[in-house]
Amino acid sequence: MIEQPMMVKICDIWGESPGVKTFFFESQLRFDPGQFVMVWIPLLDEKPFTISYIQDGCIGISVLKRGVFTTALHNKKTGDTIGIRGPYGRGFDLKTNSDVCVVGGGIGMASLTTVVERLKRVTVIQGARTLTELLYQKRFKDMHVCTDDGSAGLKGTAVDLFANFLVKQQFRKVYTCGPERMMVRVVELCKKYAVECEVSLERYMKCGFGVCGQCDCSGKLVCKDGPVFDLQELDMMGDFGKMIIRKTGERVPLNGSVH
Amino acid sequence: MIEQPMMVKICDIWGESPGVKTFFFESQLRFDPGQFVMVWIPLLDEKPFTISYIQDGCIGISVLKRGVFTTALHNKKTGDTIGIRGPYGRGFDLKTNSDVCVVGGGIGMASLTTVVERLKRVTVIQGARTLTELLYQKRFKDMHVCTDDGSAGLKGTAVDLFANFLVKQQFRKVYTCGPERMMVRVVELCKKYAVECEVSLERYMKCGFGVCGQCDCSGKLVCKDGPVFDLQELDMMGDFGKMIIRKTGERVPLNGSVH
Amino acid sequence: MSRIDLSVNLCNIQLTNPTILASGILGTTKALLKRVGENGAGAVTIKSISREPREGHKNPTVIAFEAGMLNAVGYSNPGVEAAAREFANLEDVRKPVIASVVGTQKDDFVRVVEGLSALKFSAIEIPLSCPHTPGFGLLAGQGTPQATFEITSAIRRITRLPVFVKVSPNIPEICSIAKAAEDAGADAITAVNSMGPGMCINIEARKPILSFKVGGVTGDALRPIALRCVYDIYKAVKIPIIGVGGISTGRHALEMIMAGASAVGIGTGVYYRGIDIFQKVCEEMSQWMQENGVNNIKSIIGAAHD
Amino acid sequence: MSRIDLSVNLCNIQLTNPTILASGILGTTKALLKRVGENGAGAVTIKSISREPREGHKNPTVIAFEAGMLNAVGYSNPGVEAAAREFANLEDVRKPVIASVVGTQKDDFVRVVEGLSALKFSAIEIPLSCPHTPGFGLLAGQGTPQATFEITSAIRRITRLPVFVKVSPNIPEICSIAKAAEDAGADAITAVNSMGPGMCINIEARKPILSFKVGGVTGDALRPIALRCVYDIYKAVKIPIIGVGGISTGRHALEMIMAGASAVGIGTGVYYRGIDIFQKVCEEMSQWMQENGVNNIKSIIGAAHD
Ligand SMILES: Cc1cc2nc3c(=O)[nH]c(=O)nc-3n(C[C@H](O)[C@H](O)[C@H](O)COP(=O)(O)OP(=O)(O)OC[C@H]3O[C@@H](n4cnc5c(N)ncnc54)[C@H](O)[C@@H]3O)c2cc1C
Ligand SMILES: Cc1cc2nc3c(=O)[nH]c(=O)nc-3n(C[C@H](O)[C@H](O)[C@H](O)COP(=O)(O)OP(=O)(O)OC[C@H]3O[C@@H](n4cnc5c(N)ncnc54)[C@H](O)[C@@H]3O)c2cc1C
Ligand SMILES: Cc1cc2nc3c(=O)[nH]c(=O)nc-3n(C[C@H](O)[C@H](O)[C@H](O)COP(=O)(O)O)c2cc1C
Ligand SMILES: Cc1cc2nc3c(=O)[nH]c(=O)nc-3n(C[C@H](O)[C@H](O)[C@H](O)COP(=O)(O)O)c2cc1C
Ligand code: FES
Ligand code: FES
Repeated sequence: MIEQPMMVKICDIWGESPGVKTFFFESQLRFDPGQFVMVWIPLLDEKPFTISYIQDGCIGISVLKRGVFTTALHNKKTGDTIGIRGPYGRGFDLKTNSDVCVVGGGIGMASLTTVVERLKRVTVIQGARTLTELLYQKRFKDMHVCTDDGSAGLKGTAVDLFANFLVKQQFRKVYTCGPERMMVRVVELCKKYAVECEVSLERYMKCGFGVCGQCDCSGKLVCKDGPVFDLQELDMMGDFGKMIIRKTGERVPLNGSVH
Repeated sequence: MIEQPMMVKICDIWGESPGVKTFFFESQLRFDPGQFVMVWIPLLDEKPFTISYIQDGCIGISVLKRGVFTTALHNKKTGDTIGIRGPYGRGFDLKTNSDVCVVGGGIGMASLTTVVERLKRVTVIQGARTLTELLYQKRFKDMHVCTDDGSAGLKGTAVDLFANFLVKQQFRKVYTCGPERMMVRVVELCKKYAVECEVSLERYMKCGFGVCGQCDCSGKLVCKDGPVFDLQELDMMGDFGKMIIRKTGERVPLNGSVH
Repeated sequence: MSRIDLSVNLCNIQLTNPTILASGILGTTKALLKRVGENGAGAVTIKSISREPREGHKNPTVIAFEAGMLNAVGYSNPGVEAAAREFANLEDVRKPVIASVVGTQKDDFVRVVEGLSALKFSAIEIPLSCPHTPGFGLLAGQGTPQATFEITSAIRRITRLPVFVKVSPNIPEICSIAKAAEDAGADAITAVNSMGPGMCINIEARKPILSFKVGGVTGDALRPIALRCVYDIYKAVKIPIIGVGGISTGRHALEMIMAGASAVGIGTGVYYRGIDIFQKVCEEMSQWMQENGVNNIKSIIGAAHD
Repeated sequence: MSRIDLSVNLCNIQLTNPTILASGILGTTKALLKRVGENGAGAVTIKSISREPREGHKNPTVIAFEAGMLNAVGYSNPGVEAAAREFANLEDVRKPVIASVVGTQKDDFVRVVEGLSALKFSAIEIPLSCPHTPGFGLLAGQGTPQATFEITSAIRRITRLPVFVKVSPNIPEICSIAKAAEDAGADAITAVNSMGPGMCINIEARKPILSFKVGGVTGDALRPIALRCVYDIYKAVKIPIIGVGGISTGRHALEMIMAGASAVGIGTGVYYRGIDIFQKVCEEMSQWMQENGVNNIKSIIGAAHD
């Protein structure tokens, strides 16, 4: 772990969808699937992003253009530099390493890519709003997809598709990341079918290393205890799916997604 | 090396001579022969002393009662505590590990004891003012001694006795510690007979770890580069045998001994 | 093995041990306070609350360096109304909870203290000493003896809870600040807040790292300074001192207590050793006390003074 | 590989590189200054000299702690007469040598500067900022803008050598001190002296470790504070700054230069990395410059300012 942001040069940029770009940079840091970095744009801001590509000496983050910061990131060119510090957080527990299912919603899929690459016999489910927003289609050939508008795969949500699978197939474990409302329902289904499950949460972050208390979720620190939590932990986290903490520190009801 | 003084309990005290006591204390620190510790008496002062006994989990320093500090040390009882920090300095190079001679004068003998115990076929020469001031007589049975007043061994100085040996015996190396004037003459003899030699110097010290510059001897730091120096180094040290540095930092001529 | 007594009575607040979570670290929610209590803290302090909500400075707001941390969070907090909701039913925390209150005007402090008055806080701490938030603390002139006296007096008048005044290590005349607080009726001095401010620059970016450029220095770097402040304040005032600054081991805590602290705050230590640092520090203190024949922590408060 | 130029011109003193031995470290004899020069320092500073000889404080005078060192040497020095003997024939050192001059009265400074005037010093540095020697620096009120102005002016009148005024990181109004020095004709600001003071207590002995109890804090702990001071002073004055405090790597030196320093002092770094730290820091700077396409160190002075 590095303590201060280290400037890295963007060596490649891939468009994953109209709204998502992946930025690659050289780095000797070692990451576990599910861990994240704090990305710094000097004079602007610093925000957390999951590592979505772990390669030899090179890592990538996939960024959905959403607000000021991600727009600034999207404007970066190959050869530009950004600051990163990390790896932070506790990633996915991959001991159950085969016959698993990953359920990704939107940009949440970025956290699950490295899980897919580490495991065997993985059923990959991805939900998006529409065909063009589907991510990593070349990377994972046999993904099961669904879209809100039916433009690709099942018309419906990732939860619907996942529910379909559960009735016909037995998984040893489920990994999920996406809008929190979606994950709440994935968790409900997993409990119903008695399948182990791990969930990657998102909260507004400041320090990233367990000091400031900004990323609290019912006494758990998403940056350090998480971002990945299992069912037992989630059971004790009353705020999961219900409350988030604003930049001011105010605990407010979650509306639809963290965003 | 420890950075701050560590309080250790005096577990044994031996009288080595009317003026010299050895204080033993438990310590897991590892010392090389010739290295020293800074000994702290809270609210009083802190001064350097060579380790004269290196045993398993227990070390000893032999202290000549001289001024305020050493008198305070001599008043300590078994069970009392003192602070030590170290080990400091570069000790003797014991690669030449047999057929050597050690030449000790007065309390300087304390630095040489651990050398004697590490090497084979060592000729030990000790000079003192008088019989009662001879040190470590039980520890080293076949020492060659001399006294200024002839009350034991040869009447004369350690240098005289050493000179006698040089004409009849060939040494691979000489280790010496004692009054600086004595060491100057030992060095001269070693050069004349083309014998390797290492000398342990004394200078007033403050930090003990090479920062304050108090212990300078011609650009060498006695606390860190020394206290042990070899002939090649001494050749470059014009102040050896000539100049010392007072507590004020004033460089003044050496009078007889450092003390 | 004789029983080691770590309990202290701080202004009539009973603490099972002298470790206290410092303000601004993990103190955002009741759930986190509870967790810190379960991890061994004798008491906990909430992140400072102001009258209105504040977003604080932009990220980066907290960074580590070789000798500690730099932070310029900028008092992000939900404001007193939302805080009053968050910290309702404080008995859930099961350890004494200290409210930290900040303001730009004397009046703000009063309003916040009033706004929290229905809650079960055990004490009110007022940091007049933040070095990096415009409008607050040192940057608002609150670090003078006169301002300290005025703000403390105003709060003294409206609460019966113990009032702790938190002072800055930057101020050469720290003892006169502590005395001003004592004269105004403060019940304890919290010494110290973060130091500096300081700066770290990323040389590739050629820019200060913190978005506010400068931030308060905490952790190891601060410890000897904090220790000296506590040592000096102990001689200057009669009220107890909560020693804060760079404590991350039992030895550090004992140093602070011997310098004159009745209790010790821990902040950056959470970064060095995790949330269970409170437990670890208590165990280390107990073990040392056992080995050195000290049964009661209270007996060594100020022991380093002649 | 393009040639990296580390040379700087500091008040018309030509330095082969920007590293300078800080005052009080190894600066007791000409022989040691020479050795430090041979180990790569661009210039060296002698240990501060007062009018009369001083024994300084008793041992312990210097101790290390996790984040740096504490020292209360107490200006031990042989006095100006003996110093004039020691530092005769300074050309032997073969690097520019800076004289450090201290006094309790304005008059003392003048006498010492006069006493050294026949020698080949390249500059006079006056530390008005020692935090732990009664009669000197902060403890003698020399850290105010007015005292700074008066002492600096007095020295300005009697020497044509560049005058460096060394300031304390403790003083909130550091920029007004620097400005006072500039107004009085100082040629450069040396920022900073040691911080605090701080204290370390040995808990078994139950006593402060330093014989003077408190001492100035240096090393890693000081770096972010020193860096902020230099950053602020750079905006306040036009004369060059020698940045000192916690520098032990090439990165640290570059941070300080980007904050606005034209040269960097190194003291505690000698403890961390040995006498050849000067060489090491220069090599690290050169390598970084090589990798980052910076040929001339002068081009990045103050680069962290917008
Ligand atoms: C552990 C973790 C991993 C993440 N991984 C990715 C990723 O791989 N790809 C990706 O595109 N996004 C990821 N995010 C979300 C990403 O940090 C936000 O999308 C980004 O901060 C939005 O910044 P903005 O200025 O563009 O948008 P804004 O307009 O500032 O914010 C848009 C929304 O993003 C959320 N957000 C903003 N800042 C943060 C923050 N510091 N922490 C958490 N949420 C924030 C807010 O809820 C806000 O409503 C991750 C978040 C977390 C906590
Ligand atoms: C590396 C080293 C190893 C030493 N090992 C031993 C040892 O094993 N046994 C022993 O008895 N003595 C040893 N000494 C000397 C010992 O430090 C002094 O005898 C002691 O400091 C005297 O203190 P005092 O207050 O009793 O006498 P003082 O009256 O203060 O001094 C008597 C004389 O001792 C010298 N002295 C005082 N303080 C120091 C100091 N800090 N460093 C160097 N010299 C000093 C002075 O030249 C003075 O003239 C060693 C010294 C050094 C440098
Ligand atoms: C990230 C961070 C945030 C802080 N926020 C506050 C705050 O809101 N109010 C306050 O009084 N002190 C605040 N402080 C100061 C701490 O309470 C404490 O005084 C300081 O960190 C020194 O202790 P430490 O070295 O144990 O961290 C903060 C410190 C840190 C590191
Ligand atoms: C042991 C020691 C002695 C010092 N003596 C002096 C001194 O005599 N005069 C002075 O101006 N500064 C003195 N200083 C301060 C240094 O010159 C320097 O300003 C300070 O140590 C910060 O730099 P550093 O972190 O690189 O050590 C001393 C510092 C130390 C550690
Ligand atoms: S972001 Fe600071 S504790 Fe998680
Ligand atoms: S005693 Fe300080 S350098 Fe040797």
